[in-house]
Amino acid sequence: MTYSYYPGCTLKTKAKELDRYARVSAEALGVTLAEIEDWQCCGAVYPLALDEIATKLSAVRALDSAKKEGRELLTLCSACHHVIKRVNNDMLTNDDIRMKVNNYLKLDTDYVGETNVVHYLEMLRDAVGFDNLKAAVKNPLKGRKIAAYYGCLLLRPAKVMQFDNPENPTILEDFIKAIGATPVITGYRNECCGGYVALEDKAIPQKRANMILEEAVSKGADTVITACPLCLYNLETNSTIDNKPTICYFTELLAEALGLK
Amino acid sequence: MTVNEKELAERVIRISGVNTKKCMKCGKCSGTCPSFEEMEYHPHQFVSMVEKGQIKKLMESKSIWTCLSCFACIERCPRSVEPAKLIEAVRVCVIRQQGENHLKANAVPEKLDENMPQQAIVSAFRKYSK
Amino acid sequence: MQKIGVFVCWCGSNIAGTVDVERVAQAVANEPGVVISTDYQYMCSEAGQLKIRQAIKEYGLTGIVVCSCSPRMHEATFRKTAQAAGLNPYMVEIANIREQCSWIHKDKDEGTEKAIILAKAAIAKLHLNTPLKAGESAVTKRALVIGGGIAGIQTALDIADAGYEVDIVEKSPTIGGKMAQLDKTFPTLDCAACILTPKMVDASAHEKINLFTYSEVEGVSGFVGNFKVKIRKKARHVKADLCTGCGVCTEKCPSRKAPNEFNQGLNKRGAIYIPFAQAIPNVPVIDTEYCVKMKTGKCGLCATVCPSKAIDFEQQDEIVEREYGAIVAATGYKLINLDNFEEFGYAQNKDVITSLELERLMNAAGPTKGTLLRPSDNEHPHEIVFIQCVGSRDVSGCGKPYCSKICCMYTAKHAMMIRDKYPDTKVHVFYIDVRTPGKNFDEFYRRAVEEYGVDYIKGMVGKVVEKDGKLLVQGSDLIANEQIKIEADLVVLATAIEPDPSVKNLATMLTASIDTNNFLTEAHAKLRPVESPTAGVFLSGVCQGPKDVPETVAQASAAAAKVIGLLAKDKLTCNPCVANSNELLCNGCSQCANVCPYGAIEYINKEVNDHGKREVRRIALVNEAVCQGCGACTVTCPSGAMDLKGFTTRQIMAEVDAICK
Amino acid sequence: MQINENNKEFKPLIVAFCCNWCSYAGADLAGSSRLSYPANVKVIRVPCSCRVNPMFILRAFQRGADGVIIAGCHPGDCHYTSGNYFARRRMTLLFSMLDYMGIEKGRTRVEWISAAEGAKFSATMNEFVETIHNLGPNKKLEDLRCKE
Amino acid sequence: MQRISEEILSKCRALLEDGTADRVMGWENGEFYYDVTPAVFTKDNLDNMIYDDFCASNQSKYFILESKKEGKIVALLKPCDTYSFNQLLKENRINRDNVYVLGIPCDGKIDVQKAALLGIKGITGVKSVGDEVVFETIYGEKSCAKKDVLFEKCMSCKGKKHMIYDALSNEEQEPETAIANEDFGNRFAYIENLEHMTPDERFDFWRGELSRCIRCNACRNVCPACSCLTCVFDNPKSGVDSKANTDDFEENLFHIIRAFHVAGRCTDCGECTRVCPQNIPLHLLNRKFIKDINELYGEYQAGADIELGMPLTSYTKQDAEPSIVYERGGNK
Repeated sequence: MTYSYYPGCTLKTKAKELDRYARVSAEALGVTLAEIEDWQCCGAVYPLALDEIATKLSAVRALDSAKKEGRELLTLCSACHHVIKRVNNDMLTNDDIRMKVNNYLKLDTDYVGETNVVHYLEMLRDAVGFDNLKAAVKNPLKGRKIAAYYGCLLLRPAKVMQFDNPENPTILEDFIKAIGATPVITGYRNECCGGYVALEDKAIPQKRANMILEEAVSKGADTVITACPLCLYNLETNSTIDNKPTICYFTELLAEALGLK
Repeated sequence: MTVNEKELAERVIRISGVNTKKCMKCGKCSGTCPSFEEMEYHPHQFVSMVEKGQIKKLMESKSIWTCLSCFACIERCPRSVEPAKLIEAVRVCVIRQQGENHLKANAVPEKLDENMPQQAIVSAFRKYSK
Repeated sequence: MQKIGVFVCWCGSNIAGTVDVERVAQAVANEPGVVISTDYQYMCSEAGQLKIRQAIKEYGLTGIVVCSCSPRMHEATFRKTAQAAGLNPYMVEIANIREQCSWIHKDKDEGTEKAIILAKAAIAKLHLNTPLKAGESAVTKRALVIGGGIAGIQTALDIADAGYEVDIVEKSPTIGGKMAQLDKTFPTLDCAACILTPKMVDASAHEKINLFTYSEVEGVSGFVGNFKVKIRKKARHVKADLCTGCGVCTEKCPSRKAPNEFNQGLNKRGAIYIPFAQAIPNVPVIDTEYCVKMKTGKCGLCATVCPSKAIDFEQQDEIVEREYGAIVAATGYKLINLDNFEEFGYAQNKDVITSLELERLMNAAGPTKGTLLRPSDNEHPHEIVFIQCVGSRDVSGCGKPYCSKICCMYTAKHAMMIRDKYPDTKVHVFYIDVRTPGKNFDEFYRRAVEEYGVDYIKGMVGKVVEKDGKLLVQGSDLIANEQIKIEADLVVLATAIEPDPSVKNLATMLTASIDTNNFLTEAHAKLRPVESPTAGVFLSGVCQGPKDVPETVAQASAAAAKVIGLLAKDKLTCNPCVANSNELLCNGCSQCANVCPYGAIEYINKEVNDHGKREVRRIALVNEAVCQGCGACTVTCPSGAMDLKGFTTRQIMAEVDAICK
Repeated sequence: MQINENNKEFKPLIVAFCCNWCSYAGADLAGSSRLSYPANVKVIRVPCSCRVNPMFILRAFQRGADGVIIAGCHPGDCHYTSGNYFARRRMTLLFSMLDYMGIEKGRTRVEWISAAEGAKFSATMNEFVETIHNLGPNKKLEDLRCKE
Repeated sequence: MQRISEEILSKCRALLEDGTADRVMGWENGEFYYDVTPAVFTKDNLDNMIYDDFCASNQSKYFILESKKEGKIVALLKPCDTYSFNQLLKENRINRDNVYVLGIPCDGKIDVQKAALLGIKGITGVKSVGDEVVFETIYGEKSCAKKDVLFEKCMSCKGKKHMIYDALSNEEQEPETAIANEDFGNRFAYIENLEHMTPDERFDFWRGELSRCIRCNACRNVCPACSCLTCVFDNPKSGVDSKANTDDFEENLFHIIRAFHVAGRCTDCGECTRVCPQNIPLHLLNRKFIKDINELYGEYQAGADIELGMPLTSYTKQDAEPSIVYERGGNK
């Protein structure tokens, strides 16, 4: 199994662990991640305004690059996944955007949404299979009580993201079970952490992060996992509660369970 | 509504692609919004104010900078009105004005801390400036 | 050559305003075959009709053309007029010079010209008309009611009381339907069981009513007056004729794993069970999915304890074929699946329940014996939040676009009853609109607010989260322009209703149409609301659209009246505008049978006399009682053997020719 | 085809085959709602769109029609459950054949118009007349003997 | 020169002798060597039967009447004929009980007109040798590449497998599946060319072709799908009867309606074009419908089976709207 891989800028800097452990784990699971060449930053937010074209171009370049390789495009960072998946959907369904983007990019052949965008977790669930993952685990994380924090970007809008039930997702919980730990289900696992507002006003993410972590702790979680560097940052740096649980990327635990850490 | 505001309202509708007439005023968006308390005008008000053409008030409101773009109101809206798209459109109308970038580049360094990921900076730039 | 009379109607100024009626009458007066052409103010009036009748007699007319309003409006009227004067009613043609001419054109010259052409087209067609005689078919004096809820029961009782036999086919082991599960009914708060169970008993005791419970319709053929229906009687594994309904088997059954459907799965039942105490018939059924004996071969305790040896593990499904003159669909509804509304946490929290579950939790025969206890810990809830419109009025694709109609009223009922029984309990209702059109309905809702102090909040809930054993409900209060959070013990979702899924298959079998929401379509939204467009098929209850109990009963009786009207006839007159195969031209290729939606065409081997040459040929034969006259066969037939009476190929081409002249 | 002698204006002749249950009723509704469309549209009532034989369409062109439109119930709503589905296939193939033989594509059309769509009926007819007007008179399928 | 293989002849003889059948439908020599003609044989005249590269006609249609007669007839069917035969069975036109189908091989049939264009005239014998064909003529032996003298219909052969048979004259030769020849895939190429023309060019093309039609009805009479007892064009009560084309419109009408009547039933046997004395490529009309059906409703080969529904008597709820014609193919 080989995927075209789009790491994204945060994974090259602040979120190296997210990337590193994803790569070694994939290798151990027989999945090849071929990083696409010359990728550019996805823009980190999906431009909701219908007349934004320029901000969608880099995502289309990445998508087209995977199309040329004839492979699915694998993402890891929630923001990158969100942006690329939604831009791809625009290219598939919105005639106006498709025309303008192609007019601008002047690719050899028009890009019309052919590439399938897959998140690392979807790859684990659908291609590897959680049962196979469980069988590959060398170091089951027995006794660990882990709360999954999904955030917003992977789940919503569900019609486009098609990731999981947006209000009652199970993919991370199934992942937690597969690596031998016990999932702790929290009500705020799909509530926003405060997002990019952190740059403007730390008070909002602080309130949100505390609320999310307090619930996880109250339900007995010792660890909170996420797939998003911004979520991790807000939960870790901007929360102020005392008995903070361990907060890490899901790939770190994956690598740990596979005996690669 | 002045002519200028009417144009603005049309622009907001066009940029957002939202049909405000589909709103049945159930208030689920405002029941959902995680940033409700930080907002002067709440998501359901955005819909009715755009409908009424009161764009300037919205443009001047701090509400547009506190929307987290979490898409919860988009996800849960039973009428596919999706207020976050309106908030984004109003925000776009503001930052596309000359000299109205909400976030100025030279103001960034002081806001940074050592753990802040690129993603936060890039997305904030995208949200706050043109 | 036909002798044709042309009658141009003014329709007051409706036609005469933009069409020079006199000029129309003059213009066609010299068309071939036209012996009289005249105009009059209101042709459909008694005086106008008299004019026509007199002309028919005076001029010995063989056909008439009426230039008037749409044939959909008065074709039947003028056919009767013609018939009264001794003319075959199918020798009447209408030129639609009102809806399709005078009302849409402003220029009088243009309108008049067009009216003349339309009149000429009608004349050209009429030249090729032949007198048609409607066929007749017998009526089987028995009705089938599919679904044994309150709608089906009421329809069956009314038909049976009129003296006709009725069969009820019900797919579950007992009749009673959803109403049997309800605790009280609005707006009078009668106990549902108290008013329903006597009707159930009446139905089972009625000599004209035959119950097929635990049975399903498998196939329908035939046509109005003459349906043939296959019914599958599923194996109960209990011999109904021997069983006394003592219930020993249900008590002794060691399996207690099956969710109790009657209690919405809030508790468990045995593998052999009677759905509820007043079930009819009072005969248990074995749930083979849970029965230890059926699965492993070991157990058989029920057979051992049965005093009348009624248990039969070998029993097989049985297929019966019955004939009916009319069929009533009364298949009812179910609640929608709530997977798309997990922001309310139905799957994640036991104490988030549907309204139907609340009915069971408040019912004396329910799992809590009528004491309101919350499912998670059997504690009294002290603060309850109701959320209205869950899945209704939703066009996002997650729910249903329509209003489920019953939720506002039952939520008011629930809120009122809880406040009445447990005055210490706080009750909040989140609503978008409160819809109470109905006799004493708004008064009822206002009583809930004013007398019982139910807290109605104009707004919607965004999220429900479990927190320290409570449910944190976050919603909006639009009047206060606030976001509010309520720590509730119980959350009740007024869940949208949808047609029972069995209706889709049934609609196909009945060739009855369903709308985009799978509700059965009525023949006319206003004027024929209890008939399906398929002749002989009628609609009763929620299968046609959301409705409450009184409305359902009203519609059920209306459907019964329609059925009685049909069964009262000894013969049905068929539409004579049906397909007809020319046996000398028919190749016998069966293509027409392949496109016939009614199976009206059969093939026979028949000796034909083709210009003196006698031979046996395979030819198409149209069953005129079954054919509905669509004409699909006529175009499929390459040889032109198949034609449609009243709309023959030559008639239509004559119209084309006249219009294009 | 009618050529007005005074201004030589081309007034296309349109034959509309309308199914009795939906489109004919839709045409009636257009009338009772006073939604006008040009008088050169003439409606022929047929029980179902599936009654329309390709022969009728060719006949209309032969006798001087400039455009032919077939209107029926929306797919799924046929009064006879499946008639319009057969009509849809037949007309698709016939139109494709006419196109293949070089007849202008716009001269034939199928529309699904329900009994409730009076506005759609009127709008469709206005649009169709406009299309045919732009195409000009039917020359390719005419039969000169039938011309005045 | 032996004009029929021993296998076919002996099989037929055996069938007649053991009483399985009492007649054989085959070919006999006509006025000229290449001028073969369909004929019915009995035990007595079976020796007159021939079958060689000139026996091109699709005889399926004859069995509509032949199968209604007493006794059983042996049908000699080439692979492509079996499609037509099957289609007629599907339409209940042939009494299967009265026909014994003997599948006979075919390597493509020779169009004597094409041979004449190559200067090969006065033919007195023919023999295929691999890709070559050798003619004996009164001017001596001449040879050419077989593909240069094949009928149009053989250029796009559907394959050498028989769709239906009671026995085969040569079982070893019978392929497992119907493998169409290379050109079969290209059979729509000419139609695509036409589609890419402007409407006016297409119109002119068809006027050029159809204006030559003399309404001899050869196409209709040979067509196995066009087998109505009475054709609408012959029936005075149909309202469209006409014995001769009196103008352009009627030339078009006849061929459009004929193509439409056989749409979904035409097996693309190509007989219409083969028999047209005016050399009108009539198969381009029928094949256009086949192309449209394949593209819009899924690949369909009439006569490949006797169970499946036919394209014009079936539908799916998702079928394309007629407006698709405005969007696809053709010059806009």
